[in-house]
Amino acid sequence: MTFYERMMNLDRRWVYLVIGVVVVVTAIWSFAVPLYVTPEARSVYDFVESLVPGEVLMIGVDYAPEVMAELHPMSYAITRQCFAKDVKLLLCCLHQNGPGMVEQVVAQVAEEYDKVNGIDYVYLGYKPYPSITILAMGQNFRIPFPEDYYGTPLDSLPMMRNMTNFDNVKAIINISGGSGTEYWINYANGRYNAKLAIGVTGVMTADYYPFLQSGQIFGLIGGMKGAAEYEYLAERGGYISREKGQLWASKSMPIQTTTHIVIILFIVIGNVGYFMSKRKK
Amino acid sequence: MRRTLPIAVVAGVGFFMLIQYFIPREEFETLYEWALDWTMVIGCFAMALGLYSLTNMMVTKVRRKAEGWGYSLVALVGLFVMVFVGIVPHYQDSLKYGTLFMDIFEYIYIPIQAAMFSLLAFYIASAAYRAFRVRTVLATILLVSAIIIMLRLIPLGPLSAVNQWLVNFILTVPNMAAKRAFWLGVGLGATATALKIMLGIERGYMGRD
Amino acid sequence: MGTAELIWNGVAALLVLCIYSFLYKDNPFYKFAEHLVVGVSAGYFAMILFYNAFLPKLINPLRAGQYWYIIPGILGLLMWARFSRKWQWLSRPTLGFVIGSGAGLAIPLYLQNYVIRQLHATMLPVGFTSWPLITNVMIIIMVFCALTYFYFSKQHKGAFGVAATFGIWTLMVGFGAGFGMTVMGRVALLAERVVFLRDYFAELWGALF
Amino acid sequence: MKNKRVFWNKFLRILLLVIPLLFLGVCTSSAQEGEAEVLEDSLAQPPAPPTEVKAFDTPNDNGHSITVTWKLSVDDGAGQNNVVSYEVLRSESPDGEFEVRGLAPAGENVFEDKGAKEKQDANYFPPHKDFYYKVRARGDGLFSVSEVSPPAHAYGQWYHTGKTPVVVAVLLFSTFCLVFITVARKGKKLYIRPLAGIEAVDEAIGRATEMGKPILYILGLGSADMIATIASFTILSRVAKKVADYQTPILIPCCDPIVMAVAQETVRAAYLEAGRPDQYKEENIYYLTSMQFAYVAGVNGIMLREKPATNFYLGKFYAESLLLAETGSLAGSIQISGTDEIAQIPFFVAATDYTLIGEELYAASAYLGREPTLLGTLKGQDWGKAVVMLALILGALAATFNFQFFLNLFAVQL
Repeated sequence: MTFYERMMNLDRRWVYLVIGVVVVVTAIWSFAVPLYVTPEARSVYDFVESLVPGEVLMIGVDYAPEVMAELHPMSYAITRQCFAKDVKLLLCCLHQNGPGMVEQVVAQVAEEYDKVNGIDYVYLGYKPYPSITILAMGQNFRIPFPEDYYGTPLDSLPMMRNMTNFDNVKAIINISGGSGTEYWINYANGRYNAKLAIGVTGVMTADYYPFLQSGQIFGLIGGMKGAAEYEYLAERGGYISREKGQLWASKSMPIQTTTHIVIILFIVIGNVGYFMSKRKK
Repeated sequence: MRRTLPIAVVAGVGFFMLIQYFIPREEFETLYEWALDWTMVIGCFAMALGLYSLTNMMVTKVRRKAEGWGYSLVALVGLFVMVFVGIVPHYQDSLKYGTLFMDIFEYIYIPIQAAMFSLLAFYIASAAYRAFRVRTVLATILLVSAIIIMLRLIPLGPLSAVNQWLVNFILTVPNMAAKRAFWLGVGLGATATALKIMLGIERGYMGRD
Repeated sequence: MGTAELIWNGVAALLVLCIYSFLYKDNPFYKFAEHLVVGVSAGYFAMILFYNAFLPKLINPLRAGQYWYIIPGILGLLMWARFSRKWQWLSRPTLGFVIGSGAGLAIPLYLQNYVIRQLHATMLPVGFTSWPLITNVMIIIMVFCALTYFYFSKQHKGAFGVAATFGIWTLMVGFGAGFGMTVMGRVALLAERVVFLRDYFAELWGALF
Repeated sequence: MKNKRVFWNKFLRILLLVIPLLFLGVCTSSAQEGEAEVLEDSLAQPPAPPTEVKAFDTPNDNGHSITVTWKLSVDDGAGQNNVVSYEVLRSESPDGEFEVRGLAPAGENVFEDKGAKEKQDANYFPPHKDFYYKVRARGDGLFSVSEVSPPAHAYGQWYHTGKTPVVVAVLLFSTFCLVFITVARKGKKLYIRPLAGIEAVDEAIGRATEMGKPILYILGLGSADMIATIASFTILSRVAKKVADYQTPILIPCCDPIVMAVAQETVRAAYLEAGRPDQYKEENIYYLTSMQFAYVAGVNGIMLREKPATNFYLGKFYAESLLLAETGSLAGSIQISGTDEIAQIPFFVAATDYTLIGEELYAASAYLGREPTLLGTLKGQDWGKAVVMLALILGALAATFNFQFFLNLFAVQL
């Protein structure tokens, strides 16, 4: 067998071995991989970056623990960025299995930045029927959420004093693992014209590009990769740091990048072998 | 009788399921829900057949001391331990977290399932290596499209922007069109198959004698 | 981790390694894990059916006086006629019930979800004045051509052949994209297993020394 | 800590209220009385009530719901603009006690009062019983109630009007199939183009016979009532007949016991038809397990130990598709695959020799059987596609020129 034929008909166990070694090695020596940041993720970051202290950003978090790996990093990075910039946050959750998780994120980050519930952020909690809840919030946050997650009436929270509805928030970022996104697009943006960006899981990403094109959403963070892009920007902006273990999505990205490179290399090797062995004949 | 009765049942039940879809009345809804329940009950009885078929095969191997009969014994032990701890010690509570039944499931089935699933990372690489050759036009198209999508995770400097544009284009235009056409075809094909079954044109699956 | 959990996780870690050994070649460790998981999962599934279907869908309704549940009981018992070669045909009406209900339900559902809705979603405004409109034109042409590829009763020749060829190209671009998009998820699964093994052995090391 | 915060909140609020009041008080002498009244009015007056409240049976349902509509309050989005939401109230008699059934945000003028159909349910909604409705507009703590609606009762319908497009499609498509079946039965020759995956079936079975090795047929992970599995039974019927002719063993490990039973019936009938009932071995068609990856582990073992010459994967497949196909190619088998699960097609295309893509899976039994009636349905399918393609072009034009009526013909309303 010639060298090129051997290249073409490599025993597949070599492929397995290389993949295995690459994954294990990259898992142990985690290193930073420069990442191409998509404009749709950058526009979300840039928008949050443009907010000035005291302005309010709303985050709708609609996902269950199953898709945490992809979406949690987004929630953390955005929350950290906002608190570091003294931007106020209004959060709500429209997924039945999510409320505790959101609380965990916001409480943890608030403690890091010494932010006070009710003054620097408000967590509205969970309500069923996303469509009705979003519609009602467009009228007044107090209709679906007379009290916040901790049972305090909204009217007694200083941050909510001048807040009525979506008109009082600079934008809404919806981080979602399911159909919730559609309601935000159709109702919050479609009906109340709220400025909206979304963060979704990898499999959902392709479905939402048309909304980006039509301008219904101004930004899109797509899956693990989008989360890593956001973390990359936030790290460069000094909002999160690798040393403190605040990068989640970025941690597994090197494994993804190296395995993708290896697979593409194998395809190239196979084709070079195919070409050369054919030419010889 | 042996052939016509079953075919009549297929046609009758099929026709009912077809028309009930358009009748929102409660009576029809209830019948529909019953039909679903009944299929589940039939599945339970059938499970006995399934378990019989599995144990029969394994027991035969063990009894004949066929090659690898020891492994068949492992399967038999696994099966009977599971049924035993599922029924005997905690009647009705076996499915709760923390019982031996669930422990076995969690520490034996789940890890193996996850490991089998993750074998796909290796297989997807070797399948790509073997299949993506520029042998034919179709294979080349498959290869180019897959590589463009995979490149989105690799830093390419300024070319990344071009690649990202291509990725978006592929996902929203040809990929979307391919899915739509695929589903349209599947919809018509599945309907035709269902019609053939209900009209009794295809009946080879229903025995002959 | 307590001792019990350490042991259970040890079993899990060993089984994961048994499965991975299959990548080199078929071997006794894999055979062991394979037969174990077949037995355990069959037992698990049987118990799940027993508790989640047999009791609530048959026994409980009968106990509550809903005697019409005797019908699925009889249908189910007929399945057991399969234990005898002579009476095997008695199970056919039951099989007919299952297949008939599947076929009948498929007709409206497939036509609705795969044909009408996909068709409706593809009826996009077209034009050449803006990029979104141009992409719509492309989508419609691609769907059209991909459908011609699925034509069975016409030779793929001439203009029709050109359209069909373009159609299969579109499908291939879509499949390539599907392949490329999936790699990331599969690699993530493998990374998760590697981390599981790493953490377990670190834990074990800590517990032992 | 929290109490302290609440205290400060209250203190701040009081301060905020008191300061303007003091300011007002100081300025009272110079302020005009009219202004103050307007200010107070908008705080104290309830919004105008909604009007024209109508209740009617919700169409296209099982008879446990009534829909209520109303004309928006004049203060909703205009006038005083102080409507926050509408509350829908229900009673069994026009002057009886009304209870709140639900809420609609301002701007909405319709509400579906829906209840459970089980009598023991606390939220049971009795059909064929008259109910009266009122709607009240809610301002900032103030209400205004509409007139009582005329009575309405809920009942179930015999036909779901929103599904008309589906009915039309079912009738049209069935007609196509029946017409071409009749035409085909009359002996008219119908052309069908060759399909590579189908032509390979004979070759693959022949190869297994030459090598003296078995054939492995996987029906997928679907249950017996899934249409892809049923299509696979119809293909199995043809394949098994050819296999019986060649006297090659066929192995069918199943992951569902009912699928196993149907597969046994199918293969037995095929052997009988081929005139070789003695060759049929029931123990070759067995149940393995219903759990996805355990099933794959088992089948992979079979592939490497029995070394089948040919593997068929036809039916419903999920993530296991590539696990099976790669192991099969490792074992050196010829592989023919087909599924209607689009996410798995790429892997079958990449790792197996021939793939039946989507609709081709459903056409396969007609191709293998070559009976005129079956070929007739293929022709019917093609006519269905022609109609779809025509509708697609017309729909695109309708969408371009905003011809909504045509688009609505294809809208299914559930």
